Amino acid sequence: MGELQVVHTGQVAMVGKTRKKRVKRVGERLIEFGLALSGNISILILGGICILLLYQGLKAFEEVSIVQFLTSTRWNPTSYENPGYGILSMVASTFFVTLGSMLLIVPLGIGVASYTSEFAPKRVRSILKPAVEMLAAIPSVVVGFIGITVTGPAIANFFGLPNGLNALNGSILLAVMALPTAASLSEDALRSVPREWRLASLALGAGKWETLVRVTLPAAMPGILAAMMLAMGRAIGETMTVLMACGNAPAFPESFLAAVRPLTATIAIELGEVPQGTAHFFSLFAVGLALFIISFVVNLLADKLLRRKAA
Amino acid sequence: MVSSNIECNNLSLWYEDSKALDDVSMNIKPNRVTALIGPSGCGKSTFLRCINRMNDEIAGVRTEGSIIFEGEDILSPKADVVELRRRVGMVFQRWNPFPKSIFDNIAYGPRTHGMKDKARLSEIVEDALKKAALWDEVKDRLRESAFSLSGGQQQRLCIARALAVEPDILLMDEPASALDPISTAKLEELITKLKQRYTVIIVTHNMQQAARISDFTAFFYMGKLIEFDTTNTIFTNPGEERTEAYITGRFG
Amino acid sequence: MVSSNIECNNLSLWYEDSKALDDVSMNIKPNRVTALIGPSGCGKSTFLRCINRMNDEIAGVRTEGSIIFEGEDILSPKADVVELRRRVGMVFQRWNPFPKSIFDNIAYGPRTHGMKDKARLSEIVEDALKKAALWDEVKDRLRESAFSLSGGQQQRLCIARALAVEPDILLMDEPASALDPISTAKLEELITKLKQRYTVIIVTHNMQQAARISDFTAFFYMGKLIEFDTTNTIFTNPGEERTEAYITGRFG
Amino acid sequence: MNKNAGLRLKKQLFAAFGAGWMWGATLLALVALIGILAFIAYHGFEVMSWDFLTLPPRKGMTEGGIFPAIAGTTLVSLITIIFSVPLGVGAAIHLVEYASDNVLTRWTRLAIRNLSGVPSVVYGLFGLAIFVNGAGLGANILSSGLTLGLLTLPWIITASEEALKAVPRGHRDGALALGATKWHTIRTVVLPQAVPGILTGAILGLSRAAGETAPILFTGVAFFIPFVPESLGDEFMALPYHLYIMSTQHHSIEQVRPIAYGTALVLVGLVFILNLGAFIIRSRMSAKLESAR
Amino acid sequence: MLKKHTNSAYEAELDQLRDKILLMGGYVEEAIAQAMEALKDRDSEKAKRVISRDKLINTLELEIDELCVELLALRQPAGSDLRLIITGLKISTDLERMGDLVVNLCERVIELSREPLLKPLIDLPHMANLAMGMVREALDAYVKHDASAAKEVCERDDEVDNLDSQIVRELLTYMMEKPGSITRGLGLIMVTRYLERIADHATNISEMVIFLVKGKDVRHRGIGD
Amino acid sequence: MLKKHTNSAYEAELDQLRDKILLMGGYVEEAIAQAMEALKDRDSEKAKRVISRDKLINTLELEIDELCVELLALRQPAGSDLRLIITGLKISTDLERMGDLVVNLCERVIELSREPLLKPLIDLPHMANLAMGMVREALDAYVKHDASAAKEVCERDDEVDNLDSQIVRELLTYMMEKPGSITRGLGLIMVTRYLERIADHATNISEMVIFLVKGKDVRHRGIGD
Repeated sequence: MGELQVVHTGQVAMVGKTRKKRVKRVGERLIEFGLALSGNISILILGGICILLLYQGLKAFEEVSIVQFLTSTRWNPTSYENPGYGILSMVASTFFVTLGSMLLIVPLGIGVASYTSEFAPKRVRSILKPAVEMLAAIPSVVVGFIGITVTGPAIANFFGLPNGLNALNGSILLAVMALPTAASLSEDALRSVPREWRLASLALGAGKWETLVRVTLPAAMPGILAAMMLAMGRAIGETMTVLMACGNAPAFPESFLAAVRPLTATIAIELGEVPQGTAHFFSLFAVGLALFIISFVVNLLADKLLRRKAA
Repeated sequence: MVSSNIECNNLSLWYEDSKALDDVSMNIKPNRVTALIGPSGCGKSTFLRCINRMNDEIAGVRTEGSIIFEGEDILSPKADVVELRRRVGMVFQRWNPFPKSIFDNIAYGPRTHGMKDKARLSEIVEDALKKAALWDEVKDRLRESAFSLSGGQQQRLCIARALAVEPDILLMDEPASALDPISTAKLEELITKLKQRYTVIIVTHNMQQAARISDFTAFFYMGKLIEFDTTNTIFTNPGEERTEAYITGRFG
Repeated sequence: MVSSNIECNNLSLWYEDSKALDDVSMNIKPNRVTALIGPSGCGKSTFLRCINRMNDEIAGVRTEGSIIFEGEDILSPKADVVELRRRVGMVFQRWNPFPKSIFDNIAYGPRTHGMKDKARLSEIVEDALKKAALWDEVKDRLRESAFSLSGGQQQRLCIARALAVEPDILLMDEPASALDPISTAKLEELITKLKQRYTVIIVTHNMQQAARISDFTAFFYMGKLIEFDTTNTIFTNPGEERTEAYITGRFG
Repeated sequence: MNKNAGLRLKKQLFAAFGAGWMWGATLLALVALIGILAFIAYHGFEVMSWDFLTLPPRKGMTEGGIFPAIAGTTLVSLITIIFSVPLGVGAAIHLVEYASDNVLTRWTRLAIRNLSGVPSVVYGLFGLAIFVNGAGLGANILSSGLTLGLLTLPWIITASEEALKAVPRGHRDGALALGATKWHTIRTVVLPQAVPGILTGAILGLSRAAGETAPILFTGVAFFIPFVPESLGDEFMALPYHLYIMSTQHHSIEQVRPIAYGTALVLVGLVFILNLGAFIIRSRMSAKLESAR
Repeated sequence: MLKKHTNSAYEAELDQLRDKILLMGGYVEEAIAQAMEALKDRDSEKAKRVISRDKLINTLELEIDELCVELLALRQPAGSDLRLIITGLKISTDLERMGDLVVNLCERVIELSREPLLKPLIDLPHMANLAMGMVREALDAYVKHDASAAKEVCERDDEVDNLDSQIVRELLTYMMEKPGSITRGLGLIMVTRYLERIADHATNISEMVIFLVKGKDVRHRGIGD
Repeated sequence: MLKKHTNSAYEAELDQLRDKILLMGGYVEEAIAQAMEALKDRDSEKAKRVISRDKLINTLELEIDELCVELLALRQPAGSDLRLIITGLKISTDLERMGDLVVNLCERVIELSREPLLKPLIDLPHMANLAMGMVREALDAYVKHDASAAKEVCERDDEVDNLDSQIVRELLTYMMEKPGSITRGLGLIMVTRYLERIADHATNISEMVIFLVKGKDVRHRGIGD
């Protein structure tokens, strides 16, 4: 009898709760809908950026030939008689500066990552990791400022130049800016290599260094490559540093000691001053579009690499 | 065909300030399977890792006493750790093949020790896989990733990898604890076959497993070696009350 | 004091296109421990997760057949999953206490189901901890984090948490596979005691464990229920050759 | 034996070389960090004073303080966070907890990853076209804040996603198996554990937004405004832009250099404090996770 | 003495095994006593009752064996528990055989009860008492894990053997003197032999108890090594 | 027939168990045959040899028991393996008792060999052959897991029992007629009884074999239910 009663009251409670429960369920549906909406906003933004850059940028090609835009090295939109809209010099500058910085970032990044992840004692690591991240947090405008006040004059001194604002300066500063990204993500990649692999290698009689080179680094390689790609993306998209520290000369880069002006700097410096609706205005959007495409490709590649690692 | 005992004399070990092994002396017979059993934290894994000095990789570890193998104290600072680890292979709880091909996994050890001759490497790989009873299952796919194998196969691959450097001793740290009964049975069968050529020392949580595969069993408790005898004696007629209580399931 | 059978009729289940359960029919007795055994991937865990509809959380799962409990088909879309899960508790392989205090862990379930009365909650917590044989060990530290407990204690805490919502049935998915022999023995003793009040269904890889704690044993193989009988029969005189081969260790 | 010795020597040489390389790299990175911080601190402290922090610039910005820039940066960052955090966290919850693996979610994830790599100056272009011109908001705090909000959104989503994913699946299963609904589970079990991670992400996003220059160049930042903005529709001064002006655009750069140093120090200090906060939250969280193992 | 098992059901099953074996032993003792009374009183009814009660002993044998099989299959016993169970399996056989011997004895008693007793029974009851004592003490030793008590039981078997040959010799003399007493004499010889064999079984049990306690098999001493 | 064990050492140990039991059975058969020859030829030397060979049987019993304990302790046997081992434990006891009975028989043979035979032996050798056949077939059934063969052995026990009572009746008549033949008659009765008991043990073994194959205990049928 007692058992029956228990079951019975249980059922009564169930019925009594039902309406309240239903209200609760509707509330949950609403919340879920809201979450889904915010989830899809990022697609809207990416699509928006895409469409907008295309729309505004393509307007430029009503007046400027796309071939000239891509192949000419002459960028002189303000010239009244013969405006030049070629971005090749700037594209080359961007890659030149980026390449320079990558030459520094790759070995340094892997070195720092290897040390922090494999060799540093726990206490040292707990200081190193945030320190490297702090380096990443220094605003780009401050790094640019350092370029003007410290590294620029130093380069000028060393090479005997009138001023040190050139591609080399930009490369060094970009390396400072993007190194933390490269090091930190590479370290994540190294640390995600299972400890068991290291133990297995050590147990087979390999040394620590040998284990790093033959097991840990190869296993982490996709992640490290992705880290380098992302660091490169960051270097390509960096604006203020190159704007302030590269000398700002819209010419085809001839050497690391020449002043250059990458794509980002061009937009930053000119967009504020051009009248809206002109060919110059739209062509800056076209430059933005080019930049967007480049960074898109780089990110996609990094993404592919990370995917392959996951598989 | 090993012929030397592993003689462990008054071994004590500290992690920082806590004593993990307390005056352990035992004499491990060659070409036999010796099982180390005991509750969590009893020191059995720590003891195992002394034998190939894997404890060196942990900071703050200090040892006293000696482990004599072929006349040398392997715990002495003068001992050649690289050579020691070549002679003392190890297999871990969680199978850990490298993210390389089956072939490269097995060739890793010999290459580490300077082997470059390709034909010889192929022989070594084949031999190791045969000893680990895996050759028939993988001979047509040596270039495939080791991860394409099942869990039990990966564990046997790890054994083959350890065998490829021609060790005398094989240490196993709960090699079957993550395997299902079928893979476990195959692994156990392999282990009992391996003792023809190697001295096997295995840590296991599973008392029944120790009973099935080992010739000698050592019971550890709170860092001390309570009893060490033939497996048959330990499981039918142990000498110590604590051993009896443990193997019969009297945990208080 | 449960009084209803769990009747499973012609249950089949697909993950996407692969059939994981094939026409399983069994009748699980109340107030008994039923063990589900079989090799990896045989469907035993999948079957277990049907009973509290945890398979709902996996995309692409489709079922056929029915599971009748107290006259209702719990697989029907009309079934109230929340109420079902209140009545069918579950304990997982890896203990999973919430990062809350011991008290809040146990109170989580009752609070979820609308219990707010503090005095009543205290009673429920105490009662659940006593049922899970954990009260004496934790009564003075209910406000401490659940993570301060040992593995075995955390697992018993998870059982207490499940008991706090007053379920009729307890599902356990390899609850002892990550525990050492001593914690395992304590957990097994607890499980055999729990059957006085609950119907317990347990998945285990460890055949010996199934033998020790269960009243009935179901042997699954390749998604099919091969044999279901009293544990004594399954282990001394099984009716099917495949069962015999499995329990005696003949894995081909 | 001889060959063995040779092999060992070779290995030791390689190991020594490798150690040198790793040490060198790490040392270089540390020198860069400490060098920059020390340099700015050294020069910045020379102009640091209460007046510098609380007064507007005077005499063509060659004297006075930087208060309007501090206020502007603070306000803009606030808008940024108010806009991006709810949206980002919501998106992360949707992606981690609800979204099934279909084409739409795959595209969403791809979009987020790519958005986080889009150069900041392109966000500036987008903000200019959408908020300033398209929506007719004009160049002001609101437009800048929203633009920076878009910029930080993918960062916040990614950080929140990671924080949510770090919550063990067992905790969700545990709650669901007790009869909790999905949202109840998220609210009572998942989010409490993810909050520190989400907070860290938000703070780091804030610090990034505060330091960004390019996106606000065209969306509302002004060269010089001697007062604190009174509404969201006002133009504003910002610390990073002020530093940029002071170091490259001012008519007498050498004369205002001390002010530039001061501005840099304030900016770096602000970023440093935010990062420190994030670091503290995170280390507490990892200590808690450690004890859960 | 060892602690209790963590698994209380296991502990209870082992207790049950001990109890059943003691109970079975009790039945056997009782049967011997009753059979000897029946012999003394030439009470064939009583002897028949003893025979019919043998099925209790048989049932207990089955139950004990079943329990042992279950324990071996489900509990993976080791150490002294394992020896307890194996000893239980062996002891149940011995006790059952004792039961059968008592049945045989009773059959002789029924035959003998038709005629007067050949001679007053003095040595036979003494022998029966000895045998009963051996059974009781062997089982006590089993339950108490007492090897030295078991050893004592073994030693007392010689006494029984001596009594046996003495009685048989005596009876043979009787039979040769009086051919008419051959059947009865033969009957009594059989009874003696049954008692002697019961004592043998008690000795077997004691040897198993020594194995149980010491883990060493003491049967057939002197031949093993 | 089932597949082989994944664990080959286990498989080998079970084979060893079967072999040892067969060997022990062989020894017992041989001992019976030799003892009967000794009886027929009144060859006390042969009888002594049989007695001295009993220690082989005793040693085998110990070995078999030890092997069974080891298997139970180390292999956690289940199902038919478990029943095989338990059956082995029980069978070894039966075989050892048979060996002891043969020893007793030989002791009688030595006594009997001092005097001429009471009468020509016809039924006794027949009975011995029957008993030997039962032992052989029971063990065959054990090794082959053949329950129906085992059942046949059980049924043949009646035949032996009938022979036994017939021979005893005959001998009794003899003894009553010639008091001088009492000792020899008694000796022969004992021999008959020993053979009868050997057949009983063979029946026990067969019952265990049925348990081994079917998993059901057929001992004391009719009382269980």
